[in-house]
Amino acid sequence: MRLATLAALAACATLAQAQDTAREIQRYRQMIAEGSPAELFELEGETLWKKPQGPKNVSLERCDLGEGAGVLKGAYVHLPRYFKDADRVMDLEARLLHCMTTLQGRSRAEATRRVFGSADRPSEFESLSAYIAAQSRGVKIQPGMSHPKEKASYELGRALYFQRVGAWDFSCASCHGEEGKRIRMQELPVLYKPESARPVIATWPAYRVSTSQFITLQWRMNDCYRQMRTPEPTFASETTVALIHFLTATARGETYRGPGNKR
Amino acid sequence: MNRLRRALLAALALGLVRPLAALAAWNKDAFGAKTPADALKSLGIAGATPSKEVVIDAPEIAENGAVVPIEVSSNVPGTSALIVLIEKNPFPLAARFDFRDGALPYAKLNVKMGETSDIRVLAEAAGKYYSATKEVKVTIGGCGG
Amino acid sequence: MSRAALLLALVALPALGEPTPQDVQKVMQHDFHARGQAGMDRVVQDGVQRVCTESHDRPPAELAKALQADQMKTIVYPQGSLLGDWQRGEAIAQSGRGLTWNDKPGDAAGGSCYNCHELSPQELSHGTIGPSLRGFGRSRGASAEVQRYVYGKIYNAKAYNLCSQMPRLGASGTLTPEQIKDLVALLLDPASPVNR
Amino acid sequence: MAAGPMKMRAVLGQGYTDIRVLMNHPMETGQRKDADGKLVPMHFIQNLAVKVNGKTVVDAQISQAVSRNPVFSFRLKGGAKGDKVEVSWLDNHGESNSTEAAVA
Repeated sequence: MRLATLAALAACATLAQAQDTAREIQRYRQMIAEGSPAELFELEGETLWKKPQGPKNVSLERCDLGEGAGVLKGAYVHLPRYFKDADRVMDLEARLLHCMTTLQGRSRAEATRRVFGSADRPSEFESLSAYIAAQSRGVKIQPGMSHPKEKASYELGRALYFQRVGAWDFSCASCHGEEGKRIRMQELPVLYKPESARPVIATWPAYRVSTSQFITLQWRMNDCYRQMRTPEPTFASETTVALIHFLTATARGETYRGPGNKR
Repeated sequence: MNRLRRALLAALALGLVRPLAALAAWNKDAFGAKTPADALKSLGIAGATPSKEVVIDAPEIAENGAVVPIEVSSNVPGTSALIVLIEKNPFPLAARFDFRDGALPYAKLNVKMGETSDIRVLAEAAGKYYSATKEVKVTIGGCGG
Repeated sequence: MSRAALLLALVALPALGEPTPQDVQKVMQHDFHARGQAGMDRVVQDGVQRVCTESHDRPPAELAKALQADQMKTIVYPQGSLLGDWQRGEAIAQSGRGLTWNDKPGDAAGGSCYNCHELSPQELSHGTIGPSLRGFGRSRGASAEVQRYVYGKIYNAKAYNLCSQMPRLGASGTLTPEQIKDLVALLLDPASPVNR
Repeated sequence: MAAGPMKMRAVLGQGYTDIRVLMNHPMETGQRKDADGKLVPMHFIQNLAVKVNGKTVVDAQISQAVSRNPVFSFRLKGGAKGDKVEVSWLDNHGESNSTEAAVA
């Protein structure tokens, strides 16, 4: 009889331990969020926004992120959206690249030589994303959903979410498909459900404590596809923008409170 | 005259008398110590009485040892310093805070932990030391890929 | 119905305006580029990926049975015992390397098992996408038949459950037969921490 | 990034002034290898000082055990709006930086 009780005790100990584990991980996340170096990247982003660059030696201050030339307030949370001048749907990083090539006259090759930075040297897109996203704090997330190309981008994003590809047959839903699932200790939000997508999209882009890097949604798409064992998605391509569009639209209505803080 | 000067320099070297403006000399021996005991010896600390008045707020589980947020404080009256040790780190002494008129004995910081370990905090008050410990489990988060 | 006909029969009519897996594949073929060992062939869906995408991982029974039979034929069993070394198995289960564009083709890959499964009770940081495998061998023993089942499941999980999220670790060339035998030992060997 | 930007916030709380300071610093332990496998030399902040209206109130010695891009919070007894708070650091390479803010 004793053995059975011991086993039972061990079993419920593991169960209790599992719940404690989840609760403690939540506390860990909450504590690191309180002290985030993300603000340091916002400072760096402001410098870059105002810094004349490229053959035309012009800053990005006249870049139209959708709310009018140079308007930052609320710009991030209204992306992705359709831009007539480029005749396509763009997220923040695609739009920044557009302004770098048009306003500043930089070549696409030069501007995208280093789209993802390192702890020692963040990329321009990372610092700029920190600064611009911060200008949307407190504004409700509402990407473009009315233009036919916006609807098509959203539908493409949804289909991509469930497309099983790569050497390991994964889709986004393989990991982000069922409530309460974890990879290692990392909880996996079911991102096609509004209630799960809202807290996530409201806190991206973010400072990642484990690598001391500031990471953007373009990086997130890139790194997820790397782990799905597919070839590499081109930076700011229609695929990446459509996925970001689907996730942002799923989170619409939430008040933006980033840049955030990730493990 | 030089006897006084020599005594003052010696005192300065031992960090007993801090020049008002300059910062405390960084205690190379204590921070270079490889065990908690050696670190405390270099700080001239013989022993400490465990006390609930020394408070450590830290997560029980840290998803990543690179950034472990800890909040340390002391309710022992007259606390003038807080010393933070991470027992299993290659160099256990992580930080020492000296508080002077106007500052509460409190500090919040992010520390690195090589592995699951006890965090030990000592509070100094009127030349006596009080201590508390808390274990933080360090796991590897993420996809490990 | 022949296998080809089965495959062509659309499993689920896409809603109006919703891109088909073929539409998505075309966009990916335009938007992705090869990098390292990750070539563009990997965005072209095979039959299993196509059917699982179209049916949202709930394929019609008859089609699933037929495709699982095909997948079963891909499993190659090495000679003799299928029980390797559980200690090497633990290291393989811990490692997330293998087949990404920054993994060098020659380097040893891992199974990423702890990403989704609980195995040894000592490892707190385990996933929950797959079932817990704790005590797996204790309850099933380590007969030749059970070894064969576990070896096959690791080699090609889709042979047993067509739209399983478990990668085809053998069929995809991720793990060698030797590595799979070590994982079989990790699951079945009484000395393995999984069974203690 | 620019030579270690810093950012500080000093806010009057109930009975104490809450100081939060962020600083950009690699805090290298000397055990990390860079991309091509070379050991990155030790490089970390050793001294940190908090001054209020010119008087040092917190004198800290820290080590490579403090995380990269350090974030510290301190509390000052009482304090009044407009008090000048300055935080400065000195690292093992002799580099230093400081920032100041008025208590809000």
